[in-house]
Amino acid sequence: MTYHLILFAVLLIFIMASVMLQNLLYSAIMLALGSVTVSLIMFTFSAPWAGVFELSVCAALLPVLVIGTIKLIDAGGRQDLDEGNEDNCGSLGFNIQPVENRIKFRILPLVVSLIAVLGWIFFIPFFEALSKYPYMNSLNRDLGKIIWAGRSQDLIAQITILTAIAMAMKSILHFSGGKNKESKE
Amino acid sequence: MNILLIPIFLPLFTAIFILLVSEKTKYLKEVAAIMASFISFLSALTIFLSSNIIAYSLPWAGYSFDFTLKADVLGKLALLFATGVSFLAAFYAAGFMKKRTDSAKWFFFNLLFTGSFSSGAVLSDNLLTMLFFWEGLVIFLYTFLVFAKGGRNSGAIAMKAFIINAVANLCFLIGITITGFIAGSMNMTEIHAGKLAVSGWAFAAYLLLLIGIVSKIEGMPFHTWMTDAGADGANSTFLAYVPGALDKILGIYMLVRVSIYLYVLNGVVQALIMTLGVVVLLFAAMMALAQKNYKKLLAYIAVSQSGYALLGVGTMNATGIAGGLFYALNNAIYLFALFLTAGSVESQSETSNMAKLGGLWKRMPATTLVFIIAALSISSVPPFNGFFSKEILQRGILEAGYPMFFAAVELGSIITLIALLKLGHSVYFAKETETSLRCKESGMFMIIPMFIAAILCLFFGFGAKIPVEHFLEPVLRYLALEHARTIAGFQMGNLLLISVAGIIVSIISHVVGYGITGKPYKATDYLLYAPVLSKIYRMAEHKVFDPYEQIMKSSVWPLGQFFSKLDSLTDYLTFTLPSFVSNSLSKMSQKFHRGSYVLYMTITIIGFLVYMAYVFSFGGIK
Amino acid sequence: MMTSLLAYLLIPLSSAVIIQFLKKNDKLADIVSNVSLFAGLLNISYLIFNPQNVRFSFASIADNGFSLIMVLAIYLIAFCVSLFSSGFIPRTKNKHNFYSLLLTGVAAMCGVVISLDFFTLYIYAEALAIVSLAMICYEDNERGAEGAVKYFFLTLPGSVFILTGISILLFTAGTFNFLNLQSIANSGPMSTANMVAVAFLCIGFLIKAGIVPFHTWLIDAYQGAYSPVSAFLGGIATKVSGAYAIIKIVMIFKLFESTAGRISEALMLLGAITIIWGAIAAIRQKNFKRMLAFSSISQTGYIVLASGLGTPLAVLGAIFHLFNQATFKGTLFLNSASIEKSAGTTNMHKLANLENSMPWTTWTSIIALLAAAGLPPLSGFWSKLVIVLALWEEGAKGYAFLSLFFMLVTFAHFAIIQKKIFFGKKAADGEKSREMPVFMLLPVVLLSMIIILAGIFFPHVYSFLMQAVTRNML
Amino acid sequence: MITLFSVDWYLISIIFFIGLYCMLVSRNMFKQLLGLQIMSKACVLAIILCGAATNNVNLSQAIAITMILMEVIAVLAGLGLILKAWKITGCPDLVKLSKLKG
Repeated sequence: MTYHLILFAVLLIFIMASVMLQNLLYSAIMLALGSVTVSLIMFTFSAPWAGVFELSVCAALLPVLVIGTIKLIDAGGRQDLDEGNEDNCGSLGFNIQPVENRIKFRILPLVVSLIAVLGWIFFIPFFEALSKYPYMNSLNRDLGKIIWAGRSQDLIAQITILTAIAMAMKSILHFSGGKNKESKE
Repeated sequence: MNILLIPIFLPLFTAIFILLVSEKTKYLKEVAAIMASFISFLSALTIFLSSNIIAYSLPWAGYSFDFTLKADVLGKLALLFATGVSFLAAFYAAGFMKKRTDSAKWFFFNLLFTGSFSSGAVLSDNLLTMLFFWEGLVIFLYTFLVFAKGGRNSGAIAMKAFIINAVANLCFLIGITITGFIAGSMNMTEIHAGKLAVSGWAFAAYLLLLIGIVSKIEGMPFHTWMTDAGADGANSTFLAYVPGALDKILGIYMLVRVSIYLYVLNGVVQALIMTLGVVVLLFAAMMALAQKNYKKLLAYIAVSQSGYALLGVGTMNATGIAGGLFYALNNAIYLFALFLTAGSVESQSETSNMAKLGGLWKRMPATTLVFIIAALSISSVPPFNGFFSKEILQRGILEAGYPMFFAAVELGSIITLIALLKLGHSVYFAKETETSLRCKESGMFMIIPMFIAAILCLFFGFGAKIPVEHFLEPVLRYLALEHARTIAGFQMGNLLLISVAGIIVSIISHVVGYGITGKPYKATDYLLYAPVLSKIYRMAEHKVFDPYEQIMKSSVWPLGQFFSKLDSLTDYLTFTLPSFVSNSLSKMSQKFHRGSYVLYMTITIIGFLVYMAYVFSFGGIK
Repeated sequence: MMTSLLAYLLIPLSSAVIIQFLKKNDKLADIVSNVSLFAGLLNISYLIFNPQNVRFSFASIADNGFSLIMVLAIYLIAFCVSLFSSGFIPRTKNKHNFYSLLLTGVAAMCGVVISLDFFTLYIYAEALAIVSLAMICYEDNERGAEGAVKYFFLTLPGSVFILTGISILLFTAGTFNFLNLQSIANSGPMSTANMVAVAFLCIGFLIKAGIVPFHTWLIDAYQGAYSPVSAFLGGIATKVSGAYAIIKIVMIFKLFESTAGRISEALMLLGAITIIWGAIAAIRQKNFKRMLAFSSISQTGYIVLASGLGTPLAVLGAIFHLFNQATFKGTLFLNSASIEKSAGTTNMHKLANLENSMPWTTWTSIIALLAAAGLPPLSGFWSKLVIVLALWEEGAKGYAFLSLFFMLVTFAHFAIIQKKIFFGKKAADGEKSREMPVFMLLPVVLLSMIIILAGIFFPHVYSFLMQAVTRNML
Repeated sequence: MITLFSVDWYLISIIFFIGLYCMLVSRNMFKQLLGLQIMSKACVLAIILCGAATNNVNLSQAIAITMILMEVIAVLAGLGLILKAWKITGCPDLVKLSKLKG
């Protein structure tokens, strides 16, 4: 119970940090930590497979891709700076995001507390009603059977979407540096 | 393949074909149009000559919405004349459009479509099918006027014509709906089996139908767009074809169809129709006196001619209806001829202002000859066809027992003759002007249709044996209107003397007017300044075209004010306000879609929140 | 998932993968893509319109007709786009990528329309979104990139909302299967939690359908997209990922009858707002494609309005309007592409009098515009008539009058376009324009023929759709 | 007494709104992707929570795995798009992309 809530609190902190931080690199890392927390929460929900998947993909693969892109763009940013066609983009370090007023991010805790208060007023009754919902007890088969038998149509769908992303990447990035993205996929 | 489909679908497909041809092709469009209209004329002729009634039915979607065609005697007659006029118009246009700036392709497209739709309107036996063709004609009237780029403000006139006819056709539509509802069937033959008596709802329906028909024959007060077009210098072939000939045929056909085939009229309606006819006749003829423009004068005379036909059908006896129908047929011939002469004069001299023209008879003798024949017959001079139609009509009126209307008809023909004497004298016989020096005879394509029309004028005259016996008698027999004595041929009697007296009167008046002013195109001015008429003409000189509204203004001033206010209000509500509102709103939307991503995302998320609030706030979550 | 229709998904998918290996040979890529799509088109047309089906008024049709007619529309538009772009795309812009994207998109759309499960439907919709994203920025220029970025980021919240709805459905119903959900909805008045789930699903698919106020991505995406892609998107893609799902939701949950009346009211309100906004904003546009985009969201408003009403007749009208809109918007966008190619611009102030130089393009566009404006007896008239009748029957007279009135405003669009582009006095760019080669005219002529035929044979179409709707909603 | 279940739902909804807020205020494409990931994490958590609450956790795991896969794919597409936009405008700034208007 408490462990559970602590995990949620940590997750909230990580996510707020990742939104508030100005440096994209740090915010990506914060998000990775957040997804580690998510996977821990999944373990507490006794959903190990989803947790492992989350840990391996969202906490490992995505930050690598994001950081790789950031670095790529940052290098390109330098070149663009040398060519001199660059106005409101910062140029040095990992600080390539456009200048925008930081207030909107600094007031995030305020906004979150506001959402929290409003949510406590408006959502909690609904969630209470939901918790008393007479759900139908389903036979809880094991994961493999469900994936192969129950959700077999999703497998075709996943094949389709993987083909889609491959084609999309291939046609979006037909310039140098696109290839490694595709191989990662 | 039924022969009835040829006059409807052949011109239609030819028109679509012509659209796909480029504008630059030399003779392809002309040949295609002439061939299509000629073939449909031939098929109409065969339909006319075949003794039995041809019918064709295509059950389409049920709900009594069948595509039913039926060529009874009346329909055959109207179809024959409509297709014939289309053929002549196409033939004439082949020569006429060479000199025009506006697109010949579009002209032939509209001409063929109008031809096919009019054939459909006269052939269709189902009220809804007929309504479809009837409404379609308005669209092509509009496109005709829009694409005839002759006039300065052809667009405005086209919009005016479209609105006037659309309102009238709306009344027509409602009338047909009520008729079908009362009769419990949309099929005219079934309705004819049990004719409707004009009373209660049927009376309203009949009045609405009458409004539609009167607007179709450009009777008052729906004529203004036509006279505007005449003054504006619209395409003369169009004026000759649609308002001059075709609309008269269709309108009178529909008037007879409705008043005698579907309904049984009573005295009230009869008096109403005849009064309307007389008002149209006299007023338009008097307006024609004041005109100094060739085509506008002809336009007013065309309006006045439609009054005769109304009178004739209004008499409700065999002779009068024969006269009215005969008038309709003659209209189609001599108005057509007159407008064609106007066209050929205009195409030579690039003007239709009488003051600028003169002495054309030695430059263009053929046109002059055709004009003389047509003018004499339209102003009912024996022995041309107009005289016989007028005589038959007058006999019918006397049978019906309205001597006052008889006098009105006589007066109308006198005024018409005065106006045409002025026109012919000033254009063809006065001394030459520098404009007329550069004129020469028009080409074969334009001469031949004019001559055909003129020959028909003579052919229908001289006792009018052929047309009455072959065209009108069958119709009367079909409509079960028995008549005692023969109605064709010369009858030496008071009527002949009266009309001769009328002719003499009008010649005297012309000579007097010419003597007073010395200028032939001012020959009627002394009438315009006569104590009685001068008021009306002064009103007509004001810039507002609608004589109806003028009379309202001068006689009942506040009412006229109210009507003009109402007119401007409707103008504001129909044109100015919507365009203003839509423009301002779309300006606002342009300001909104300024491409800013942040704004878009904000709008999206706010929209999401509002949607959720809307769904769940009011009595959603308990 | 309807396994009987699975072939329509797998064949284009496999040919998309095959085409990737034909990058040396563009002609072969043309042939593979066109042939596979055309074969599918013939197949599905025979499946629907074979004689005894027509004779028995479609009572003996295979499985539910809604998916069949959607597959027909998908293959129709996709075949037209692919045939058009085989002549449109120059050899330099590696065509095989375009074809494989197109075929993958066809596969994803077929997945959307044949899936019997909300989660599967969502996955296919995501696949379709990614394919369309890649197709929008197929041309390497700024407007393409902008359109793609706006499309991607502005539709993302939609997919997240759909996920939320799905997760609530998992709780309340324990399943996403349409049949089970339908039985639950039939069993009694819908519980609040189900309503929340349905509301989330609806808002997600509304965002994907580009309904006001979520339409902002749609305009820029259509305008910025590579020209044949606009036809693909505007013709079928957004309809399938958005409007189709909304109609499906309405069919399953019977929003009009259940206690969730609020959602149907919200749908009708949004549909009406969309009709008004799109029709009015289209009036003053300078760019042909942008104007078409606005008028197409205004047409989608009719679909959403009718599906919000949710009676069988209204749903019938919505489905038929979906199909019609696929045909006439496909025609118009393809014609805008050919105008852009031949006249060099889609700015309406620079174009005039194209009907001399490109008559076929002009007349197909005129037919499509008249159908969009609802001129009898073209197909658009019937669908709008059915929608208006359904609204009138249910007593929503205000909405009915509004729909009728904005049909007139659509006529105003028609008047503006024909005056500024096809007729009117000659302009510089209209001069140098030439008619397209025949196999680029073939698709638009085919589509216009279908518009006319669907209008003339409306009774047959009506009986078919009636079968489909009754089979789906009972 | 408020159940743990509804508290979890409550926290998840707060996470969801944080992601929405991030997508709302930022004009940086990376931040947009960040918001997307946060929101989809909230959805994954909600799925798992529903599964756990309805004793149906394996189905919810199957769904969650697919959702994670699709999140990855969406992020990949977003990154490719960012690269494209950066190649054209030189900066992952959304405000720079406002040429289509009117």
